[in-house]
Amino acid sequence: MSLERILKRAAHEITDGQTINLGIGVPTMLVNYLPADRDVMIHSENGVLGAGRKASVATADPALIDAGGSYITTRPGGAFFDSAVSFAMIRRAKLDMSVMGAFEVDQEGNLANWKIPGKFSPGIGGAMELAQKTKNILILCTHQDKHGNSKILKKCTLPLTAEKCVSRIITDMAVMDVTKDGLVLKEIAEGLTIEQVVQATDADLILGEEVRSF
Amino acid sequence: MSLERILKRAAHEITDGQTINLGIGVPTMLVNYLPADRDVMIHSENGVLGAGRKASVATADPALIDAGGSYITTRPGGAFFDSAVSFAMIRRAKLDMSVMGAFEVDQEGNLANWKIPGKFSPGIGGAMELAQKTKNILILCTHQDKHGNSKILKKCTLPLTAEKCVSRIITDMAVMDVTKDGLVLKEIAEGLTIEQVVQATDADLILGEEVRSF
Amino acid sequence: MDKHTVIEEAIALIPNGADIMIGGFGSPGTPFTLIEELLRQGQTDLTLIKNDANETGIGISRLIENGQVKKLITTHIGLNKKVVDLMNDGSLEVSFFPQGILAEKIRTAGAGSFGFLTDIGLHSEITDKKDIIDWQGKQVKIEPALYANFALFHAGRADTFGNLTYRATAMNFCPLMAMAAETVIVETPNLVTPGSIAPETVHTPSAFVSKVVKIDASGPEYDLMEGRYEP
Amino acid sequence: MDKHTVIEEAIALIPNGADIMIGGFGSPGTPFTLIEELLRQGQTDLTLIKNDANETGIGISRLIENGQVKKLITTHIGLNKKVVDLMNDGSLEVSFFPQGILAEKIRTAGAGSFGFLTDIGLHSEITDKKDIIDWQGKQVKIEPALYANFALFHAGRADTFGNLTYRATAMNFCPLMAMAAETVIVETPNLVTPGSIAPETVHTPSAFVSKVVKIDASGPEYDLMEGRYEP
Repeated sequence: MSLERILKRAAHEITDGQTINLGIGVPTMLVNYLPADRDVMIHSENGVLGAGRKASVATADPALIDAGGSYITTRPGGAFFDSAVSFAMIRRAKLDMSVMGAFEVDQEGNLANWKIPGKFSPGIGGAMELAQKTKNILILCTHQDKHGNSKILKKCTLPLTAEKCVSRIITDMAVMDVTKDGLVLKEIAEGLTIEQVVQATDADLILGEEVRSF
Repeated sequence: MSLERILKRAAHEITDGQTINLGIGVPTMLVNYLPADRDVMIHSENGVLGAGRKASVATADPALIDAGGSYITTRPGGAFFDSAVSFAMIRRAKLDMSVMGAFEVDQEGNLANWKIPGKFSPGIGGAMELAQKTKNILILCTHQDKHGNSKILKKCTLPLTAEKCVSRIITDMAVMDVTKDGLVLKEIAEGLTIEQVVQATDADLILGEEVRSF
Repeated sequence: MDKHTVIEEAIALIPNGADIMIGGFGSPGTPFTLIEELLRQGQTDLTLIKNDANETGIGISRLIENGQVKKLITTHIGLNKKVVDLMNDGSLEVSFFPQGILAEKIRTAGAGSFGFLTDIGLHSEITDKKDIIDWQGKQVKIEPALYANFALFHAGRADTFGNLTYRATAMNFCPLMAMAAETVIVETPNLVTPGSIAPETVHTPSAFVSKVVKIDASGPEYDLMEGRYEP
Repeated sequence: MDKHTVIEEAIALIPNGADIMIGGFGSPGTPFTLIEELLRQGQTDLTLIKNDANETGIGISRLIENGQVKKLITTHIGLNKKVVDLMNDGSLEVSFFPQGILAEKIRTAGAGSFGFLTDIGLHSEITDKKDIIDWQGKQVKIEPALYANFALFHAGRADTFGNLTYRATAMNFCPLMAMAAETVIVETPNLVTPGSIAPETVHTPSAFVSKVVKIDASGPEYDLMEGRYEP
């Protein structure tokens, strides 16, 4: 439910003409929430521009996967390329937006999503380059972890993926923008009060001029 | 005449299965001296593996030239690639031999063929990388310049293309090998005596066990 | 120029202790048949360089599980719990790089250069301060080229000279590894005569390929994996 | 995502003083029609980056002869006596690099790196001692990446998104320049709809292309040049 709320809201961030990368996991699911006529170019770091929805058994090709290992379709006007070219595209900032998950994100826009020392360290993958080099980083995550601790922090505690890289955060409770003044609360989930969101958030939240519901 | 002698002799250096680069000018003409069934892969640094003879008006394609600007044909099993890949091939020593011209070459195998200060400096082209990185460098040049000065020197005087890179030199007068002991005279042109060749050469020539005619 | 050979001879070129680049991002591009032969011949103390560790029970995971691998240089092994466990219990040495940096290290070796200057992860824990230099008024990291003795990967099509094309996302690291390794062994289900591949469509030119092995590719590793498609 | 535009608007993006990479090794890949429009619009103080200077009277030689070019970064201009003369009399600044080094400098920019380490020409007159560092027990030269504001080149085929393929040796520097320049303007005689180019055969993916201009390519520059073929 909370996942669906995040994805539905996030779908509005994707506009016609954009080139975007969707991170493994929740961000990848965003494809299914986009209107069928949304004219976007989805980049997958294993070497695809123009990724589409997941393929069915009938349409799946064993040689065509996304970075998460799912069989995908492609749209007309797509291209395949090697991993060096794929990351050249990333480092040269040819992507308009990267959508990523987070373990922690803080009010300065620092992002931690690759390692939990002693517990989870499967490697870096493409996250570091995507986070450091994409113009806009959109974070999708639950507002709190399963123990009820805020993932939206004053200061990240885990090893960073990249410094000051995040533009916007969409959680099941709120939409927040990283600005030079700090983290601005833009929207709150329907049924919640601003106080409840502030309460559930470790970071200092600046209240936007108008805080709408989503 | 002297050119033809050089090219005819040089054609024997090319054996089946080799991958070779032929420098602009005289070396390129070597293609026409190879037996039709000589199974070689000719590299041209503008992005061809599998170059063949010059094309005729009927077969020429405006988009298919060699590094010297001539329209060429290609053999089955060739490939086109960009300039970075072309020079990756050179720097990774995937060529068995480069055939080049020379202004000067010396008994240590130093080569000068890109610049004559104050007189000729059209640029470096691919010569420096070919000379520095190819396993075997075969030099084709006239033994003396038009003023009768030896091009085969004790020590090069012009800016070097690469140091100690030359394996073998074929001139209109002689075939010489660069060895760790010095420059060894292997063959002399028919009609010449060893004395005549030595006389015409600035470099110290070591006489090979058997000096044959070619 | 004919590089077509039998699999036993091609893999027998690999000694114990070799550094081997293995193509493939996940399954596409992974040379499952060459790996099977390496498993059969049993070379040990190998250092493998691959984007990932495949998944438990397939691909290079089999070599790791079989104890033939001393070290893995990779970018992400999250889809292979078994290999994560072997790393955590210290029986497998694992070295991680950001994905594009691993690709670029290999490509830099392939270009015959020694290293490149980058700012990726410059101030993160992946950067050793000794690799940072002051250059043109800023700090940059020197990332060394990554060479290997061997590269093994899968090509959708190959001619007997070794001109290769890749299918869809099976390209990934393969063309880079072809340039970077000394000896390059390629498996393909479609071995064709020279001239069958249009020169403009060649992804890896023959000069970078040492041996081509024709394979069957009828095994389940080459087929769809369950649960990875829309039901 | 539609990058198809008219030539006047595409070239009008270029200001005086711009750095412009121009594709082409000799004629193939050279954007003769885009160059013609640049000549017509008359931008000045340009720095051009191209493998060569074309030949007297065609391609970038026309821009140089017309006084629009301040500096040329190149590798070999031996086929253009006029430009050699302009260099020798001091009216054109020319900077030379070895061919593969020029390609690699551009490609390094295209990969988002700052430079690379090489030994090409290390002890020759092309190397300034200040660019040499001691690294891992040896001397290497730091070769900086070469970026540019614009890249202009010719593609044999393009779709309206900017996916490109090149014909034969017209590829040369074009895919590298597409990656390295901020704004990439491509001319093509064959403009097709997205989906017409098989994704596995794309040489330059659309993400690297800014503008695509459809041209006629019926001029003599696009045809065979006399004396360059066997009689």
